[in-house]
Amino acid sequence: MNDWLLPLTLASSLVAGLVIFFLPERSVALRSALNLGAALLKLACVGAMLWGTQQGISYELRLPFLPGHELLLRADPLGLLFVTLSALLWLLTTVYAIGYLEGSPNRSRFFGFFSLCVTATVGIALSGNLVTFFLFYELLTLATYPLIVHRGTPQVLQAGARYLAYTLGGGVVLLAAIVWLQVQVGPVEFQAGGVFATLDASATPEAWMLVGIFALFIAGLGVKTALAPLHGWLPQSMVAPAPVSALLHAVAVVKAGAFGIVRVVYEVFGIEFAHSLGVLLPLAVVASITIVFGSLRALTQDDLKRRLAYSTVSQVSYIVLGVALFGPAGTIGGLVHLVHQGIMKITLFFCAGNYAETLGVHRISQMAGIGRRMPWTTAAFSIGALGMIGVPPVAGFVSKWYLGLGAIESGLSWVLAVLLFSSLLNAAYFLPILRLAWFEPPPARWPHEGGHGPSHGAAHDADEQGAKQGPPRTGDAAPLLLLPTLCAAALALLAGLAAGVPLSPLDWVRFITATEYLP
Amino acid sequence: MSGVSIWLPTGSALVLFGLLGMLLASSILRKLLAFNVMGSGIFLLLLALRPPGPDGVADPVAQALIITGIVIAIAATALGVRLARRYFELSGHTELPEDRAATRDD
Amino acid sequence: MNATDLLLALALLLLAGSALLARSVQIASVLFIAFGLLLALVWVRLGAPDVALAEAAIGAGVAGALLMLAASEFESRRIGGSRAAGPRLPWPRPQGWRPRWALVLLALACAAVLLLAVLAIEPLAGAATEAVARNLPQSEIAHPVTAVLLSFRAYDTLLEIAVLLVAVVAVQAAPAPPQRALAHDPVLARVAAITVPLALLVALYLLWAGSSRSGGAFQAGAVLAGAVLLARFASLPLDPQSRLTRPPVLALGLALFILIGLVAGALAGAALGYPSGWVKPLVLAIEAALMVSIGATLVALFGGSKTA
Amino acid sequence: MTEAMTEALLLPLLVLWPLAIGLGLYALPERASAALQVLGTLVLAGLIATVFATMLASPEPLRAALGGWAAPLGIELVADRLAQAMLLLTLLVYAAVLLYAQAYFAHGSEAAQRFWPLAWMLWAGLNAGYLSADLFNLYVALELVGLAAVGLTALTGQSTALAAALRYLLAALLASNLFLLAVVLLYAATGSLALDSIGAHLAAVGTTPWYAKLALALVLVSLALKTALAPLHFWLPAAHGNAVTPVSALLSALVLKVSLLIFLRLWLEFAPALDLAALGLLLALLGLLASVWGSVLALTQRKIKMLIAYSSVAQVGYLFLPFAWLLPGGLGAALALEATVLHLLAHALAKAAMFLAAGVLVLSAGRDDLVSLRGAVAREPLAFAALTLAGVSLIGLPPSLGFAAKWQMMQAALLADQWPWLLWLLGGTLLTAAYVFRVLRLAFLPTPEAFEARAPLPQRLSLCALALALLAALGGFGAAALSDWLAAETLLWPGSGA
Repeated sequence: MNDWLLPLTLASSLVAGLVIFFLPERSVALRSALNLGAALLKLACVGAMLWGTQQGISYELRLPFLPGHELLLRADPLGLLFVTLSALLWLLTTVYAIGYLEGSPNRSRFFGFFSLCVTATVGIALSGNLVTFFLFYELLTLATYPLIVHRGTPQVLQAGARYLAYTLGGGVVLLAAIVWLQVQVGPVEFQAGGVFATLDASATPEAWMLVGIFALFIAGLGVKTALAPLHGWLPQSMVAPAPVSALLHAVAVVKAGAFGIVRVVYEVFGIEFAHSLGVLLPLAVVASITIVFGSLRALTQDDLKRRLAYSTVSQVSYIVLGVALFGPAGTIGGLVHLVHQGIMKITLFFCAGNYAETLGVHRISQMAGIGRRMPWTTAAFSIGALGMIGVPPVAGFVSKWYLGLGAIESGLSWVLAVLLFSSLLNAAYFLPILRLAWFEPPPARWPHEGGHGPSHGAAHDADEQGAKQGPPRTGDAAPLLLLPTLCAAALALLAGLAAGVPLSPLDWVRFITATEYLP
Repeated sequence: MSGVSIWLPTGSALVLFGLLGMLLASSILRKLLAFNVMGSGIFLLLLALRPPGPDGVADPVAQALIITGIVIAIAATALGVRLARRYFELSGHTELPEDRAATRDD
Repeated sequence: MNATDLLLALALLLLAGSALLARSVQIASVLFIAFGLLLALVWVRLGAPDVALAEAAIGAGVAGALLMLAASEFESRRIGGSRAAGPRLPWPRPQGWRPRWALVLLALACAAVLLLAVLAIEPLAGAATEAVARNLPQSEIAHPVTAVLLSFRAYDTLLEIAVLLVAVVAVQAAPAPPQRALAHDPVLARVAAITVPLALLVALYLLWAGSSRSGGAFQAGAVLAGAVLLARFASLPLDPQSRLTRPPVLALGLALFILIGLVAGALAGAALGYPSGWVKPLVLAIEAALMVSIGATLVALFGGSKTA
Repeated sequence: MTEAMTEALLLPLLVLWPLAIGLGLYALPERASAALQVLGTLVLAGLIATVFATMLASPEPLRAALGGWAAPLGIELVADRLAQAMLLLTLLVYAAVLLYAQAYFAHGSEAAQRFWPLAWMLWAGLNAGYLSADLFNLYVALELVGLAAVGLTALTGQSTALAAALRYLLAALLASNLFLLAVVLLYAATGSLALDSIGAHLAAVGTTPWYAKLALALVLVSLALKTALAPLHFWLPAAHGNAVTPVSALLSALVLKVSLLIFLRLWLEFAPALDLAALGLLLALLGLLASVWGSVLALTQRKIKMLIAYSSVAQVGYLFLPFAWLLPGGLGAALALEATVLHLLAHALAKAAMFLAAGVLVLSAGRDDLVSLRGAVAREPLAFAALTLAGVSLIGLPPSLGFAAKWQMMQAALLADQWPWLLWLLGGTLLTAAYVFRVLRLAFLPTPEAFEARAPLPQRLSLCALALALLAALGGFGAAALSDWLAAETLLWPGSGA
């Protein structure tokens, strides 16, 4: 059984995806059952592995791949952290997507690629070496592209082309880094403390070379992480359907990049070695710039999804910042934000989707009084937004707290200023939305209810709506949309409230952190 | 030996002629003709480089190679001629498009 | 070096050059035929009568005739059709040449290097030549060239027949323009009536001679083809062309070659080998079948498609 | 038959059997065609399986002296692992293409009548080229391949195809004559036509005579012309782009490769005798030129098959890159050889799949420009999948064979301390991605209404393309096994491993 858990975790979504491709468009029930079944199965597998790891069982699978390089899947603590997040949020997103896409065309294709996308993410989480990581990293690029261009309009194709140009470019740089490193030190498997911890001093390449390789790694991974100035693709990709945006931002693409940076810093170079190379400080600077830049750009966006997108640019860099802070507290802050940001951001995107789907609201200026019409969704939105700002007891507070500690611990007091300034900016772009939503009077008619098409950029949403019976004239979003939204919001709260409980994200991250530093 | 060596420059010259013809002639048929001339030059070199034995008979292997080569050349020529005829019938041209363009520029 | 050789060489170059520069391709192909015949003489002087036969029959004869046929067809259509011929450039400036000096220089340089190379080569007596002489008795074929063609390097010959057949199949895929009806020419008919049976005899002789002297299937096949074509041009009542160029006839030679190569080869212990004592009849059978197929192939290369 | 006899007949049968089938297809009535081809393919598969089984234990090549006459008097066939890999590749591609062609050609069409015999004779020529160890025989085999390929190119009988075929023929004939010239020089200088004895002779002389280098140069130019290495690629795009689809697949997948394989063989044979470092660098630079130029031109094409054909020009460039490191004593020599073989296999499978898939889309849209791609995802999802997977391998994304090849090339470059090549390989990846996605993105647009009335095509067409594409796209998983099996060190010169 134990040997089967790893492949089963991957296969659950892969096989489901491949089968779904060939399902006729009509068989909604079968497709939904497959989707949900696969998501639950994957969650069960992950649960079993979590339990098994606690019992001291190690999960590892090696397959022959390139000459001298194996395909290595391994469930180590760091990977489990990410895979748990992915599996959980995939389940929520699947439910949400079933509701969101109800009645729209090409759903078999959509869910097929959707499943492939999750397979790739899980593969990234479970990769045990660089080659395997790269394999799934590129698969993710490919599987996401059809989701972004799903609507098939010229505007969408342009966004897709941009996405590809950025991510394939990043992939190429990453590949260069991987090959260069492995020609120097041989095949690299991820290991706590990094490869160089166990390597002979004589076998260690010269410092300039290592700095170059590190820079290539960060540049390559930075594209998906949307580190400024490599973030250009992200706001454009907002043309994708809402579940895709949720997936891109919370779990899959952006997170894959951030996770990759975590892997490279901690388990390839090793935090101690990276510190001695002196590459952490530049990384922290880049992350800080991105944090401030993203927040500033978010301030000026009126389109809700674009504001959220720039917020993502900013928030993901918290993870990178935490990674770049030398000291356990910074590490904890960065890693735990990997989870917390995912949960909070998916909540926000679900809400944005709910607004657009139910009322045709896309812009912040249209959101006046929306809290009265859609109280549950707006409540969830508020939780996510407050979490992002860092208000206790939502999960975001925990992250920021540890990041702050890390800044002090590593002696970079300017980082503290960056954190405070960024939180102020967070508040500046989220609080007005909350004020508008809760305290302003609602308009006489909502954009979509008036029978006119939505104001801009949502021709497809109009089609979707038209295909349906017509949206409910009163009340909140449809149950299939509301349920995952509320679950995600609850998770965001729970992760903050129960941070001290065993097996909470924070607890797990502490356990990981202990393995990364020299005793 | 002295009786043989005259064929070396002759063969080389034929190769040159053929090469020039294949590269420069614009008519397809003329290119095919040049191909045959070049082939003849090569065969001449082959036999000139294999001095006949004391009995005056040339190297049988070389002879066999040349006979094989001649047959292959005729196969290629026949195919080329047929394609050229068919092409002429369809398009009215005896030259390939890029050669036509080049001749017009002259 | 003697005067005859020198004269031959100069004439050869002259013919080749004027063929390439000739005003029309029709003239060029006539000059090319002359070139081929002269080359055959050279082969004789170089001690290669087998090559001379092949050159005269195939290299000069068939290739020249093919080119001439096509050239005259182009010419007649051009004059008869709506497309007028371009302005004729006077001799010696050739028509249809485009000078590209870089290419000319490149070719000149190549030829110069080639000449230096062939002059520098010190010909070796050669392991292969000696081996032929040594193994000739064992091959049970009297004529060394035939031994090379059908025993030592029979595989080359087999593939070469395949090349010929591929050309035929490809040629038949591009159907020929309809042949113009040929006017009945009483003189030609008279000549043909005598020549055709004679040519058939010559073909048979060449075939038979191949095992011990110069000659063989290729030359015989070429003569056969010539006879058939002559009969056709002369509109003799015995016009076997339509039957002769049917696929089974064309394929016969190669099929038999492969069959014998495998069956006899299995008995002899190596593909394309012959069991000892059986060499003569087997080689003769292969050659006979090849002659028929080669003759038919050459005819087919000239004209008719499969369903003609 | 005894075992010895089987061995004596095995290798020759690999050539003679497809030739006989081709003859049968030409001479026998058409109703026997399908049965003959199934029989032919199965027997050939059996023969190739036997070769693999015989050579499973050791990489020592199989040899067969034809007619029982050993080289240098006779001609020998040699099946080393390179040849085996090619035999298998050819079998796979042919199986897919023949099945595809059955459905592609309307029954009884004139083009189909000629396609079958020519395709089978081409197969014989390819196998002959892989196996032959005799210089002149290689020439004959190349002619067989070349003329069959020209005949196949001209099959549609349209004026553009005829012009393409003629250009192809003239280029091939020039190449053949250059090859023949080299044969003459080497035969005169060494008195032998067998590859290994020529190589041994040249190596034994000590200082290699310069005319041997000239001969090698002639051979290389000739084969580079046949392999369409830029700037000698001028004939390729029109020929591959205008032929009927099954032919395009055969030409790009196999016909280009046989000349490359012979090139590789001669290179390996002569490298110890001649100092080829500068030449290797030159080839790699030409490859660079080819890959950039081909990609740029692919980006500007309007017809889908022309785009794929120009992509071949670019991909051929990568095939020549590893020659920069394929030198005796070179650090990355074994890696370079593996890279060449992997890339060769990857390109063959992917390009055949691409052409077959593009053929489906062109048929279903009724036009051959890029517009035919519109709505392909919905119209022909399987063909689109094949196109995508083949594209993945062409770009060199994992886990494709193309990725494995690129990986080995990058390692070879870094081992030889020549990292600038890396920039090219990586930049080339992006260029390839640019033209591949130029095609793929259109597939997501809605189907134009004009296409929708057409009758659905048989699924078999797309499935054949998909099978090859899957092999290319997932082949990376077999790369380790493939490289173990290939045992590149044994193909190289003694004392020069990686």
